Amino acid sequence: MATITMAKAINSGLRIALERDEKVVLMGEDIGKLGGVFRVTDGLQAQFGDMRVIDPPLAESGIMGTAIGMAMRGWRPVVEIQFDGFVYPAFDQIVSQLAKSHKRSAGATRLPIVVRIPYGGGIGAVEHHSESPEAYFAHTAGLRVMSPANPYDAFVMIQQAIACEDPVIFFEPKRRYWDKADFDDTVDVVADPAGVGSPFKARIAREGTDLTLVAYGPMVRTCLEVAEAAAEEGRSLEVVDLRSISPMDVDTLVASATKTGRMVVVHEASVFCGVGAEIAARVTEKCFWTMQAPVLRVGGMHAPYPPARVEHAFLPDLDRVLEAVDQAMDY
Amino acid sequence: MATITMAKAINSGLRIALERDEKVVLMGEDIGKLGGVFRVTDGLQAQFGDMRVIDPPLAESGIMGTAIGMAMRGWRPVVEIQFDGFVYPAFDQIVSQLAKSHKRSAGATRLPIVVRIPYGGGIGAVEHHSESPEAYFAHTAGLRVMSPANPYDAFVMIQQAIACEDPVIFFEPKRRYWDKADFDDTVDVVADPAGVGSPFKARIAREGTDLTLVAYGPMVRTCLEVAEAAAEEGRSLEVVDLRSISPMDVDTLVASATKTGRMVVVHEASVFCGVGAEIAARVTEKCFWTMQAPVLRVGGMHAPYPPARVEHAFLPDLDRVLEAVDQAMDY
Amino acid sequence: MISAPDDLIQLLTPEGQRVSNADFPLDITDDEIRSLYRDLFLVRRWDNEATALQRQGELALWAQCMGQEAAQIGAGRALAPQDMVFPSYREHGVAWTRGVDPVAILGLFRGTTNGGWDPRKHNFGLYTIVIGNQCLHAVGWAMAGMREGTNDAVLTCFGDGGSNQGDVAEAFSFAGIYNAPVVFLCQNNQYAISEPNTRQMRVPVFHKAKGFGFPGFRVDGNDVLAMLAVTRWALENARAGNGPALIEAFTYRIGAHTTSDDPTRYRDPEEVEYWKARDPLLRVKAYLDSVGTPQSFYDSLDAEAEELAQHIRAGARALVDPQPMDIFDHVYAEPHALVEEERAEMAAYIAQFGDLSARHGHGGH
Amino acid sequence: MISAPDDLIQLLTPEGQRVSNADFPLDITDDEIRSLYRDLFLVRRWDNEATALQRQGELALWAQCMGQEAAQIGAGRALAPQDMVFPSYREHGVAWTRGVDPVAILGLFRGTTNGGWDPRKHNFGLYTIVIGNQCLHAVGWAMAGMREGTNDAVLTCFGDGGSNQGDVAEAFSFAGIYNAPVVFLCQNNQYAISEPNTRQMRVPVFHKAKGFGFPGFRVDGNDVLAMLAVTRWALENARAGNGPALIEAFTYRIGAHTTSDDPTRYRDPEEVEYWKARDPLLRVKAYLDSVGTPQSFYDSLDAEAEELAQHIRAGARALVDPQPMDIFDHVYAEPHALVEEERAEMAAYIAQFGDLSARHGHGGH
Ligand SMILES: Cc1ncc(C[n+]2csc(CCOP(=O)(O)OP(=O)(O)O)c2C)c(N)n1
Ligand SMILES: Cc1ncc(C[n+]2csc(CCOP(=O)(O)OP(=O)(O)O)c2C)c(N)n1
Ligand SMILES: [Mg+2]
Ligand SMILES: [Mg+2]
Repeated sequence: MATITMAKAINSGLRIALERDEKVVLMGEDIGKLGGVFRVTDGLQAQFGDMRVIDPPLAESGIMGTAIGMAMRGWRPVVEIQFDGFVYPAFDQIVSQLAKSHKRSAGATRLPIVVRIPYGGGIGAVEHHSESPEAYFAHTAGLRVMSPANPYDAFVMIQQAIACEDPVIFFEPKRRYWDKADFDDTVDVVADPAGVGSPFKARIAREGTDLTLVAYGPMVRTCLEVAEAAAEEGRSLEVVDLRSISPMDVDTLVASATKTGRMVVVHEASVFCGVGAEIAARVTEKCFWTMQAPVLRVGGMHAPYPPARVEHAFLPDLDRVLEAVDQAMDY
Repeated sequence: MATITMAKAINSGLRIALERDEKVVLMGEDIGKLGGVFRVTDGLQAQFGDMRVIDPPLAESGIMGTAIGMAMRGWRPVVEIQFDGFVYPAFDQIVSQLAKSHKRSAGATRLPIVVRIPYGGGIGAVEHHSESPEAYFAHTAGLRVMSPANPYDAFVMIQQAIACEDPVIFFEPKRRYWDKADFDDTVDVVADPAGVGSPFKARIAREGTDLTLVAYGPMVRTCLEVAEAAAEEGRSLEVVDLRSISPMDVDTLVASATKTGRMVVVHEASVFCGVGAEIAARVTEKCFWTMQAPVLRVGGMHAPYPPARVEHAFLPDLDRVLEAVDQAMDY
Repeated sequence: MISAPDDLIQLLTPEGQRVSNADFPLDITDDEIRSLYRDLFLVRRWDNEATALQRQGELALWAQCMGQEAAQIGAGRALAPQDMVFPSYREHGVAWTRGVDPVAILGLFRGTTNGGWDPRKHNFGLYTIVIGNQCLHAVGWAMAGMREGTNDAVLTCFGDGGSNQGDVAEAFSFAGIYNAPVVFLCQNNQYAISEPNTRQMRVPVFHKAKGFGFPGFRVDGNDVLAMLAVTRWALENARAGNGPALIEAFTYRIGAHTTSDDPTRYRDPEEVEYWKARDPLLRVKAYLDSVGTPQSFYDSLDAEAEELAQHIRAGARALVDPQPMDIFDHVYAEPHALVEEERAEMAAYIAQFGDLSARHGHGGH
Repeated sequence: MISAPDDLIQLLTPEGQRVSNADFPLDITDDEIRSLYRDLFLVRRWDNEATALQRQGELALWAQCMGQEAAQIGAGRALAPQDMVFPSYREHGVAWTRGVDPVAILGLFRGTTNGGWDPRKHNFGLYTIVIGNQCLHAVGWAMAGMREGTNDAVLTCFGDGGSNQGDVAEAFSFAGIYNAPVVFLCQNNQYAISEPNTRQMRVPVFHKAKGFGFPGFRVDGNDVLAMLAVTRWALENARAGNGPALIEAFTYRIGAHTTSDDPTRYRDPEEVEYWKARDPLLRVKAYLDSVGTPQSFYDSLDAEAEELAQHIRAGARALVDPQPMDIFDHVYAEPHALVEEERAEMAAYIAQFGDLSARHGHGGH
C-alpha cells in the first residue's frame, strides 16, 4: 500500500504489463530517457531497454503505422501520443487501419494496440495541448475508448487495456496526473483479476437520489465536488463515472436515470456533437417516461480551446455544473 | 431552364464561381483532364487552365496545407477530396489549421476554403469509398458543414459555400449525383441572390403533421420516399432537409417537432455519436414537454462500412425508417 | 513519356536479348525463365478474365495490372517463403507468386469482402486501398522481426502517385533509422489515375532513397529478369542486416486505372501503342523463342490458362454474398455491448419481416 | 555529438576568422557585421529575459532559442521585405528581423493569446506548434504568389525532429513539382526534445533535397555570415524562378527544449560545454574585436539591451488577459447560430452572477 499519483499508477501498470508479456512494447516521442513529458514512462527504458521502450522519430502517423505493423506480427504496442492535439497526424492510420483491420480480415488480424493520450485542459498549456477529442474516436467503430478518473482506475484500466484484444484509445486526464490515492500498485490485475471489474462498466462514484451527474476522466472529480457542494444545499446527486465511452455502459446510466429522473452530462469537449449528445439521446430513448427533465449538457463551447488565461471559462466548473443542476431541478 | 444532374449542377456552380472571382482555384486529384472521377469538374481545366484548376500530387495533407497557404494570401481554394475515406490524411491540417486559424489570428487570417467531399454509400464501391464522416467535422468548431440533397440546392449551395468567408466542408451525396431537376444553371446566385435563401437554413422538404423526419444529403430523398409510402398508410410525415449541419438550424427543427411531437433522424453514418445524437439531444432539450415520443435515430451500425454486396442492410432504407416511424407513433 | 528512360537497370532487352549487369549478375536457367513466363502469362490471363467478368457485371470493379506483370512477378519471385509482403491494390502478380487464390482477390472487387485471405497464411497482406498506409505496416512488421531475431525481409508496394504521401516518407524515415529489412517497391506505371509523372515528381522516385540514407535503384520494370535480380539483391541485403532499399520499377499501365476509368480522356493513344510494343511478356517470349522453346510448352500453357480462366469464372460466380448479420462479426475481437445490442435488434428485425425487404418489397434507394 | 561535422559551409570560424567559400561569396562591411551582432545580442537578451519571466511566473512557458541565434538572424536578415516567413515556435530571431514586437510573442507563452500579431503586417506567419504544418502553408503561399506574378520568396522553418513529419515531405514534393520559390530552413539543433539526431535521421537532413529534385546545403548554423550568404543565395535563386532549396543549419540548442524540460535527463553536460564554447555570438565578437570595434559600440548595445529588457518585462506584465466573452469572437468570420446562442448564454450567465465565480467563490478544478 502506497500513496500513488495517477502518473505513477500508469507507470506501474505499464511496468507490470511489460513484465507480464514480452510482446508488449511502448512507443512514443520522448518516452525513453526523458520518461515522457509527464514522466509516465519514467525508468521504463532503463529497465526494459530501447527495443521494448522505443522513442521513435517525430511522426505520429509513422508511429501509429509501425505499431500496427508490429501488432500484425503478434506484438502489443502501447503508443503514447505526447498531447491530445498531436493525434491528428495519426488519424488516418487510426480510422482506416487500426479500427478496421480486424473486420477487414474477418478476424484473422488482431490489433491489440493501446493509444495513450494525455488529454484535456486545466494545466495552463499553450494551444493544441488541452483538447478533448474523444468524440472522434467514440464515433469510430472498431475502437474502444476509455478514460480513467482516478489513480486506482488508471492503474487497473491501463493493464486491462493492454490485455484487451481490441485497439483501445486510452484517454488520460492530464490535469489529474498528480491526484493521489492509496493502493498497492504492484498487482498484476490481469493475472490475478480478483475484485477487479470490467473496464467497460461504469462506476457509481457517489450515490444520490435527486439527479445523476455523468462524467468521465477529468470531470469526475469536478462532479464529485459539485455533488459535495450540492449536498450542502440539501441536494442528493448521484455521480456516474463512465470509465468506458465505447462501449458505453448504458445499463448503468439507465438505472441511475430511472432512479433520479434527472441527468446532467459533463465533459470538457465542445458540447455540439460531443459524447454528451449520445448519452442524452440514448438515455432519453430508454427512459422517456421516467425523465423529469431533459438530459442537460455542460461542456466546452463551440470554439477552439482558448488561451490558458481564459481556459477557466471554457472548462466546466462547479458553478456551471450547479447552474445546470438547478435548471434540471427546476423542470 | 434545363434538366440537370446534381453532378452537372455542381459543375455549373463551380464554373460560375471561377468566372466571378479570379481568386477561386480548384484543387484535387484528377480534377483536370479527367474532370474528376465523378466528372464534377468536367471541362473546367480546359476552360480556366491548370493554374486555376490544379490536379496536384497525390497527398491530401499536402493539398489541404497548400490550399490553406493560398487562402492566407487571399485566394479561395475549392478542394476536392476524391472519396470520403481519403479525407483522413488531411484531418490534421483541417482540425489544427483550417478550423482554428481565424480564431488564432483574432480574425486577421480568413480561410474561405471549401472542401468538397463526395460521401456516403449506395454505389457498390470498394472499401473507403462509401463513408459518412460528417460528425467528425460537425464537432470541430471553426468549420461549417453542409450537404445538399438535390441538384438545385447543390448548384446554389456550392456557390454560397465558395462565397462564404469561413471554411466549409461540403458533403456531396455521391449516390445522388445523377438525380435530375429542372432549373436554370447559369445564374450567379451570389451576385444576384434574389429568392435564394441562406444555406444555413433548413428546408421543409415536405409538410406533414404526424411526425418529423430529419435528414440531410442522400437520406432526404429516402425520407421523401418514406413519407410517400407512409401517406399511403394514412400517415402525414413532415420531412426536414437540414442542408447545413454546422451551424444547425435548430429553430426549424424545434418548430417542426413542436408541431408534430415526434421525430426520427436518419443518416447513413453510424448512429453512435453521430449527428443524430446532437439533433435528438438538442430537440429534446427544447421540446421536452411537447414531445410525444423520444427522438429516434436510424443510421448505420456501429461497424465499419460493409462490402458492397451487403451495404443495403447497413444503409437506412424505407423499411428501416418506417419501422422507426411505427415505433415513434406507438408511444 | 513516349520513350523509355535510358538509365534503367536492364537484363533483357525489349527485343529479347539477355544483357549483363556487373552489379546484378543473374544465374538463371532457361527452364526458370520459362517458369517466369508461365507466371506472366497466367497473371495476364487472370487480369483479362477479371476485366471480362467486370464487363459482364460479375465484378463491381477491376484494377488491371496489365503491363506491370514483369515488375510484379520479378519482385514476387525474388521473395523467400518467410518474407512478408504489404501490397497496394494492384499487386495481382505478387499475389500470384504468394499462392493467393485469384478468386479470393476477386471477392474484394465483387464486393463480397473487404479482405479475402489470411495474411499470415500466404505471408501476403491484405490489399490496401488508402494510398501509402501499407508502407508503414511493412516497417512495423520488420521492426517486430528484428525483435524476434527472425531472418526475413519485407516487401512493400506503392505507386508513382503514392510516392508523394506523407506515410511513404515516414516509412522511409523509420526504415532508415532502424535499419529495418524492408524493400520498398515503387511501380512507376507513369500514371496516378489521370495524372502523369510530370504532376507527381520533379525527379525520378528512386532518388528519394538517398535522402533517407539507403540505396535506390531504377529498374526496367518491364524486364522480369532485372526485376528478379535487383529485388533478390535488395531482399538478401536486407536479410543480411544492411537495411532497406528502394526500387523504382519503371513500367507502364497498359490498361485503364480501373474498369471505371476512361484513359482516353487524358493520354495519347500513340503512347499506349509505344508501350504495348514493349509489353513485358513479348520480350520473354522472344528470348524463349530464340533459345528454341518447343511449341508444346506454349500449348500446355494455353491449356493451363484456360483451366485458370474457368476456375476464375466459376469461382467468381460462386463467391458467397455476405449476409446482414455478418456486419456485426469481427468489429471487435471481444464482446462490445453496443454491437451486441445492434446485432440483437437486427436479428429481431429480420425475424419480424422474414427478410429485409418484406414490408415495401424494396429497400428504397 | 561532441564535435561539429566537418562538411559544413562556413564563412566565419569559431575563432572569429573570416574564410571564403567560392559558392557563397559574401560582400559585407564590418558595420553590417556589427549590425548582425546587435541582432544576435538583443535576441539573446530577449531570450534570457523571457526565461527569467517564466521563472517568476509571468509566463507559463518559454521556448529558448539560445544557441540558434546565428541560424535565425542570418536567415532572417537575408529576407527581402516582400518575402514571407512561416515559422515554427522557436523562431524568435527570425521574428526579430521581421520587426515583430517580442512582447507580442510573449503573449503566446503567457497564455493571453494563441496568436499575437497580424501575419501580413510583418510578413511573418503565426507560430505553428503542430510540427510540420507550416511548411505546406509556405508552399501554398508561394503557389499563390506564382499566380499573382509577384517577385518574392518564402522561408519556412522546421527542426531536425520535424524533418520526419509527412507534412514536411509533402511540402518538399509540392514545392519541387511546382518549382515554388520556397526556402526550407531546417535548424538541426541536434535534439527533438530528448531525442538526439541518431533517433531522428540516418543521414543528415540536407540530403533529402536531392530526392525531391532541388539543392540542399549543410551550413554551420552557428555562423551568422554563412547563414546569411546561403539563405540569401537560396532566396534569390527562388525569386529568380529556379525553385526551392533546403538549408540544414547545423547548430545546437544550448538551453532546454522549453522551460518545462529537464535536459539533464538525456544529455551530457560535456556536450553542452563543447557547444557553449561554440556560441554563435562569441565568434562574431571575436571577429569584431579583431577588426578593432570600439568599446562604445558594446556599451551602447548594452544600454539598448537594457531598454529592450525593460520593454519586455513591462510589456509582459501589461499583457491583457482575454475575457470569457472573447471565446466567441472570431470562431467564424460570419455569424454562426450556435456560437451566437452560446455567446448569449454566457452573457446571461455572467450577468446573473456578476462574475464567473460568484456562487461558490471558485471555479472548481
Ligand atoms: C489516400 C488516398 N487518396 C486517394 C485515393 C484514390 N486513388 C486511388 S488510386 C489513385 C491513384 C494512385 O496512383 P499510383 O500511386 O501511381 O498507383 P497506381 O494506381 O498507378 O498503381 C488514387 C488517387 C486513395 N485510394 N487513397
Ligand atoms: C505533430 C506534433 N507532435 C508532437 C509535438 C510535441 N513536440 C513539440 S516540440 C517537439 C520536438 C521538436 O523537435 P525539433 O523538430 O527538432 O524542433 P526543436 O524543438 O528542436 O526546435 C515535440 C515532439 C508537436 N508539437 N507536434
Ligand atoms: Mg501509378
Ligand atoms: Mg531540434
